Amino acid sequence: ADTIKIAFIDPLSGPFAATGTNGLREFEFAADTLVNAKGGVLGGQQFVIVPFDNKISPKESLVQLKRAIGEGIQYIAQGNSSGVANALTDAIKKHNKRNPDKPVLFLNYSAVDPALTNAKCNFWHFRFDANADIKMNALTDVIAQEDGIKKIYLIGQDYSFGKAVAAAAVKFLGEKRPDIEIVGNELHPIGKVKDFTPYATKIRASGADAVITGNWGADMVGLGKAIGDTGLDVPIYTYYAAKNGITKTIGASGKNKIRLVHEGNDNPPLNEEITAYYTGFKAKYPDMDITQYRIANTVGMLADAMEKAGSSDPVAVAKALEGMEFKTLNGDILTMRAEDHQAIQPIRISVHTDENVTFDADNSGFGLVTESTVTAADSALPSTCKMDRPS
Amino acid sequence: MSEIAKTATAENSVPFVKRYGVWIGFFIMLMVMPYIFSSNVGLYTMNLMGIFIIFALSYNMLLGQGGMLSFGHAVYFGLGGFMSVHFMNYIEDGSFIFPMWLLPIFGGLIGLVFAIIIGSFSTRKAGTVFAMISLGVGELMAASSLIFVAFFGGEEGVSGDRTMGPPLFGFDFAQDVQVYYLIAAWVFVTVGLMYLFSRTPAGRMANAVRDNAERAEFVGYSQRKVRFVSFCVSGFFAGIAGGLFAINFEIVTEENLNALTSGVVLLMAFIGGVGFFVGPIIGAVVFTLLQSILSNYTDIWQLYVGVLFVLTVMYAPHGLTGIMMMHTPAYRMKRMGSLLVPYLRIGIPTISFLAGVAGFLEMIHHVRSAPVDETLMSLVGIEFDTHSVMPWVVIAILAVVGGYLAKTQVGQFREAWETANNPDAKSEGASS
Amino acid sequence: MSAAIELRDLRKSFGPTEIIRGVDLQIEKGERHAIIGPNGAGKSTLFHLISGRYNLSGGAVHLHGEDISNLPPYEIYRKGLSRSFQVTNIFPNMSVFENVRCGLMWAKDYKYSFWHLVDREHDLNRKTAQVIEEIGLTSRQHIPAGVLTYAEQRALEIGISAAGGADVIMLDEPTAGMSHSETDQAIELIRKITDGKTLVMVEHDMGVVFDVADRISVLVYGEIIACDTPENIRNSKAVQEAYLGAEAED
Amino acid sequence: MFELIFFSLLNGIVTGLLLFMLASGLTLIFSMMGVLNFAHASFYMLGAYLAYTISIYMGFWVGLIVAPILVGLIGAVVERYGLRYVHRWGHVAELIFTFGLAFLIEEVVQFIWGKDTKAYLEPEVLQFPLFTFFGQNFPAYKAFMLLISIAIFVMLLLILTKSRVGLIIQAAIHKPNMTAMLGHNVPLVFMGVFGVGCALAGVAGVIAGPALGTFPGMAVVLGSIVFVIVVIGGLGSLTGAFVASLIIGLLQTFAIALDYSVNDLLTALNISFDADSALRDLWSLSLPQVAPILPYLLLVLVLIFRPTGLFGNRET
Amino acid sequence: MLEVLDLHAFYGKSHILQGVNFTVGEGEIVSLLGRNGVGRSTTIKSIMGEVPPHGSIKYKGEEIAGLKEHEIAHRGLGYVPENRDVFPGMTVRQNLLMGVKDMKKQGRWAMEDMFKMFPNLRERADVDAGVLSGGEQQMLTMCRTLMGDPDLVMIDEPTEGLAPKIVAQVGDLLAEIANRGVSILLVEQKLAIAMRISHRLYVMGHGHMVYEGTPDELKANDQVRKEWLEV
Ligand SMILES: Nc1ncnc2c1ncn2[C@@H]1O[C@H](COP(=O)(O)OP(=O)(O)OP(=O)(O)O)[C@@H](O)[C@H]1O
Ligand SMILES: Nc1ncnc2c1ncn2[C@@H]1O[C@H](COP(=O)(O)OP(=O)(O)OP(=O)(O)O)[C@@H](O)[C@H]1O
Ligand SMILES: CC(C)C[C@H](N)C(=O)O
Ligand SMILES: [Mg+2]
Ligand SMILES: [Mg+2]
Repeated sequence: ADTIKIAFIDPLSGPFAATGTNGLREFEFAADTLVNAKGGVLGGQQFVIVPFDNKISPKESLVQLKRAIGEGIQYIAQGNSSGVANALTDAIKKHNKRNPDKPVLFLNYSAVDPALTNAKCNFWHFRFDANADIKMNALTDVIAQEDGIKKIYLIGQDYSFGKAVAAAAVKFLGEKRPDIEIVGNELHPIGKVKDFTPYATKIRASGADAVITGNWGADMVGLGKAIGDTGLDVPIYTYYAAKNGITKTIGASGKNKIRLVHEGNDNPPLNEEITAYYTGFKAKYPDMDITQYRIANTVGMLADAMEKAGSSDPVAVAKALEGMEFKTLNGDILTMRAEDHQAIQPIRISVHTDENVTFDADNSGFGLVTESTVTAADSALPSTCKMDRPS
Repeated sequence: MSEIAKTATAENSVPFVKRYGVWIGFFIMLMVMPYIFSSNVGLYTMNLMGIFIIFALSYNMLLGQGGMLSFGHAVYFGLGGFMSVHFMNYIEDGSFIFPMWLLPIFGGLIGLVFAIIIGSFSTRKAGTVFAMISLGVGELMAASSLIFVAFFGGEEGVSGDRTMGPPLFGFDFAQDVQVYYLIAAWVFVTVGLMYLFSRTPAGRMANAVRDNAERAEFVGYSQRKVRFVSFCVSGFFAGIAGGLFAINFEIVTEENLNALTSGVVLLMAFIGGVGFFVGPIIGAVVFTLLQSILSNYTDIWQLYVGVLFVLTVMYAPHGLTGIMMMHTPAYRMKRMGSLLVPYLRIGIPTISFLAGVAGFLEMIHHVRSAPVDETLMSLVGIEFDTHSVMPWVVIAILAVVGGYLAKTQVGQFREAWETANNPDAKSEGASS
Repeated sequence: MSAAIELRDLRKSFGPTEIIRGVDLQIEKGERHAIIGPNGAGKSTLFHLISGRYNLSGGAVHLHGEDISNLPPYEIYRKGLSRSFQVTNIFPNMSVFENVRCGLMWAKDYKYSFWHLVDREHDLNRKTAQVIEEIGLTSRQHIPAGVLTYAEQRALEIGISAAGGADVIMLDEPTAGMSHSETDQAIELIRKITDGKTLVMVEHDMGVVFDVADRISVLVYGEIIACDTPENIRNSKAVQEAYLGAEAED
Repeated sequence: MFELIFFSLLNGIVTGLLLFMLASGLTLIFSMMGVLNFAHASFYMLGAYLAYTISIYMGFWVGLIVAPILVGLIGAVVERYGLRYVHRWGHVAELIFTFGLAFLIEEVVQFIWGKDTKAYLEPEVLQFPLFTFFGQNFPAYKAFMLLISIAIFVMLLLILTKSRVGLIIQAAIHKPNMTAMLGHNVPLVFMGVFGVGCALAGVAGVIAGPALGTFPGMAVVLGSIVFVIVVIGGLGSLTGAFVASLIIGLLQTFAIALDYSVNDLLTALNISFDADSALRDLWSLSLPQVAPILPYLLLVLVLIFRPTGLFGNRET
Repeated sequence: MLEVLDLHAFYGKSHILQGVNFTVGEGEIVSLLGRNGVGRSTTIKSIMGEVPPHGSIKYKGEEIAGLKEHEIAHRGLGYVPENRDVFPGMTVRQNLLMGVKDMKKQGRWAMEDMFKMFPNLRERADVDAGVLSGGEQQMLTMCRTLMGDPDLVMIDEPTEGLAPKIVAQVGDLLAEIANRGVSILLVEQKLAIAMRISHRLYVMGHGHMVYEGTPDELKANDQVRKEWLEV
């Protein structure tokens, strides 16, 4: 039978290569185990993931997009960096307008700039991760209960996602804990800082008793390490401070200090199915972890949508995805909200620790243990999206 | 198009076709290319080539013709791009009515303006001082582009829509082919202009200043002014290339003016051959091909590209054009035929050697990065198990035997080469 | 009428050492003037000062009555003074033809033009060919200058300097390192090319000096100790002692 | 505030000295051989990775000694079988060669070690805060970095001023034949200098690896800053490189530490501006934001006003 | 001391030396005369290994053809090139130091000797050699080679571009060199000097020797002088 190709456009080289490569492996694994091994979709068509290296540059992504389209691919998966996603969603919108006979669909599995499902939303873009606002909402719920926190320092990468995190933090903290003083709100260049010590010194000197950061990749490794070195002993609330070498680097110095908001759940495992999935991946890639649980949802939901639409035509599939409900491996129910194409799902806050860890990260003994969960319904936030749909 | 050959044609008795033949051929080639490579990838690659051809040629005005080693040429390219994309957006807003196809002019102009500003102090000296100022200015601009979000759009850059201008002969530039013709037209015109520039007094003196700046001052030319003129013209053309980039990709980002882009253009010009007018054109073509095609076939293509660069610098100091030009004496003496067999004798084992090495690398890479239980891999359509001995043996034989045979052939090849190029050798060289 | 070149109390120091110590000299229009002196006397330095390669430490240089002190070399060239170098100074990677043409371009008023095509400027090319003919390099005109033999390079050096038709031509040791027959040719060339112009030259080859010069200045330790006709210089005791030494009879 | 200044000063010095370790090797190579070694930072990266692998089996200290030697040997091999060959095609060719080499090394490193960050850690004995001041720790490892850099500076200074190597190389760059005919083994000297230069980069890598992270981008992140230092300091001047390293180190730390912005200045001067104007980015510019461009600004200014660099005495 | 047998050398394809034979004895001054371009400089260069030699070159009984330049220099052969190859960016003193091969050994010549012979150099000792006058550079080149304490120096046209008075000085220097037991192989244009100081002379034609004799013999031989030298 035929194959359905999905272009994976993400950094496979450069400072964020590790994140991208891991994502690629997870995509391949998800496609193989969740779709292909079960006989494919639409009567036996197999999913094939075709990697394209974008070096995390928006420009290079468009170059790769052109190539992917040139190869006849109609599904584009991307996640690393909202900067790239913003460029891609624009370009895909333009492409579909100019080539209505050969549209492509954008499966955003990780770029969480809220704008993508608000001001910039369009029919061709679907986001399977919770956006930065949703996550910050959950995170600040936790922070709000910590009475000891009086001063908070915000630090992030200088691009749309970093800015979104900062803005969300200011907004939600202002609503939930107006007494907390934001003693620093800093953005640093993404992927270019060689030494985070000056930042750590500054955080330390500001007297902050908690830090919030959306940093990821090498920028999280560096920040985590520098904060550890100064001996700063305060809780750090993060989006992506785990795996890809980060957990290993932070090690014991971050125990019970680092909290992370995500849509997935590592420990304790919730059921057999997810355990098998994790174990299967680990067996195949002993040096890697499931870093982005949503990838499984993306692949699974795409397959379901195709079955539902009875075709692999992107327009039909997109229409099928709108409003679709999907049961994830964790047993959660995920809904693709039709109005803005934002997946609504439970959000969890986990802590970095080495106790009660079944699935550790970086083979370090440390891992994420879930402390609290926000239900899908509670996590949903309103959207300002006004979407044009093809007739 | 080497210099010396050119002065020889100074007389105007040369027949029309001979004189303009190259240009006519170039024109025809530009016209028919999209019919030969009509796929999306083909068009995409050719568009990129066109942009890089202009960019690399403008760079060579500095390095090859003026002896100025710049590490910051992307500044003019990038600024040209940003300017053009802004104008593209003005056109889209309707606040400005202008044909899209002339947009690169704005790119050129801003390139020119910045070249005038920066050149006014950087061209005072050549050599390391110039190189380092260009590096500094380049990094400065790149870093500033992340800070001044209003103009540069920060990390995400600025995007636009090229289809919003008044159409030209029914071209609205929605399709890549139309953009191809736009780029081709610009390539034709700018390549012509840049070639002509090298034949003007300012262009000739740029050469002279490169060769011996002090002496130029004693025949009436201020070295600084000579460099400045080249620098400005070069900035202008780089800006045009940037404008075309903006039209083609509809996005311009910090990368367009950062050190990497500056490095790439340096590499293209050098690999092609800075000593020849056509060098950078060839460099741009080869580089683009490598970048867009090699990456289709292998994960570790960058490793190969790296090896290729290093080898080119080591063994072809005058670039690919230099290698081609090395054959002119033999060609003139009609002895190319006598080189065929020696080339085959050394070429086949060499290819086997390279195939062996590449195969080895690919297999190692596969073993290391593929999932644990996946031992099957396929190379050039052949599928095999990397955990069995056979493939490794095959690869080793290819590499070792090929390498050994190639080595034994070096002597005969050198000899054949000497005879083919030696004007005194009688025709016995041809028959052997 | 003012002199072609007039030096007034010219001085040059490098750090604490004064190399040129107050040189006064007048060279008339149309004169062939030679400067001789021991090694390190400052002859080349004097050339550099006049032609703008070095800045003056004191005094003034006048060209046809106009003060040209401390002007950059190209300005001085444009006012009609051209020079050659003791150490060959040509454009090594350009063809002989291009070398000479570069020497002509400014004089022919092309300046920094980027709207003329040199190959189309027949007048320019004809004049270039003519100069090359004069320096006897016609058969070598398409060869890169760097691969010429030493003597050919020296001839080219003179050719570039003289091509623009400057009224004052200064040659620094034009025949150094040449054999006798080459020297003879060089003298011939110098004669031809500087016909009707002012010539200033530095030479160690006394044969050449006495052959060509109308007047000779003797520079010793940065000072001119004599300036006279060849006859008188040859017979001057002071000059013999300071410069010609024991081998004067040779 | 005092805490901030105190620690920024320390951090600045540590960063500066680390940069110096890299710059010293580059000065050696750049000013002596005239080679703009774009691969210098790549040798630094190699140092870190090699030391990481060695440290797994034999511990940090063995790595500290062995890795730089290995890097130096690799450097010597590169000189012997690559650079020496390219040398005759001129400086631009050499530069492109090192350019390609930088690219190649990065690829090879990824090929061998993969793309993720390596857990290359400080040795146990140095994993303690040397002192705590205002509750902020100063890690002992940083003090160790400080010591090593200063030791290298002193050693190099001695070697360069007390030996003729510098002279010989300088002579050999322009006139290799003549130098050889005076009895100096030019190729050996070149190979040695390049090797030592690379070894110095290796040392920097070994030491910086645990502090700044060992990942494939570690060379790129340093980028051209090392060139900036060498040029600002003045070609051929070790002292210049030292001073320039410190300046750049301090400049960058303090720029990040001090949160002043144009806006503050304007407010202080009682000037207000339109928040929507195209120049709004200019008005809101803050010191931490411009921190990355300061070294380059300094470079351009220095070159305009003093083309020889701060301590240099020659231009090329 | 130096024995050259059937020496051939090539520039690319042109066969410049076509079988050169000659010897230089212990303490001897030997001159190599000939017209421009006959290959005298090339002879010296191929002895030094700068131009690849084909044939046999024995120095102190040992074959040196094919050795590296610096190895040849270390065996005690000194070379003064014709084109004033000073190191322009280095001071006069540094240039002289560059000549020294072994800092620990005290040879025949000290820096002081050089300065005594050429006071010009002393005066300019700390100036960059590149700015020296042509003549001064010539002196420097010669002194630099002597600093290496060679047993045989090969000097290529030492008087080129020198004022007549200095030429005489150079003549004296050559005599002094010979005095200290160093052999000299001299390439000269100026017949006068060569005639005055040489023990033996060779005249070179195109790529090989055409005449060998003492200065007096050459003086007497008008035919050779006419045919092979320019008078
Ligand atoms: N830039 C400089 N710095 C220091 N000293 C200099 C400089 N230029 C020249 N000199 C010195 O000035 C003196 C005169 O040099 P100049 O080249 O003028 O001599 P010259 O008369 O041309 O000698 P020659 O006949 O040997 O060429 C020399 O002693 C030289 O060392
Ligand atoms: N680098 C070179 N490449 C090609 N030919 C050369 C080179 N050097 C010298 N020649 C040629 O070799 C021949 C001998 O040169 P050589 O320098 O030995 O002559 P010479 O006897 O020393 O003359 P001169 O008086 O000019 O110094 C000449 O014809 C010269 O043109
Ligand atoms: C992969 C993720 C870390 C990307 C990030 N959430 C972004 O939106 O840019
Ligand atoms: Mg002189
Ligand atoms: Mg000679």
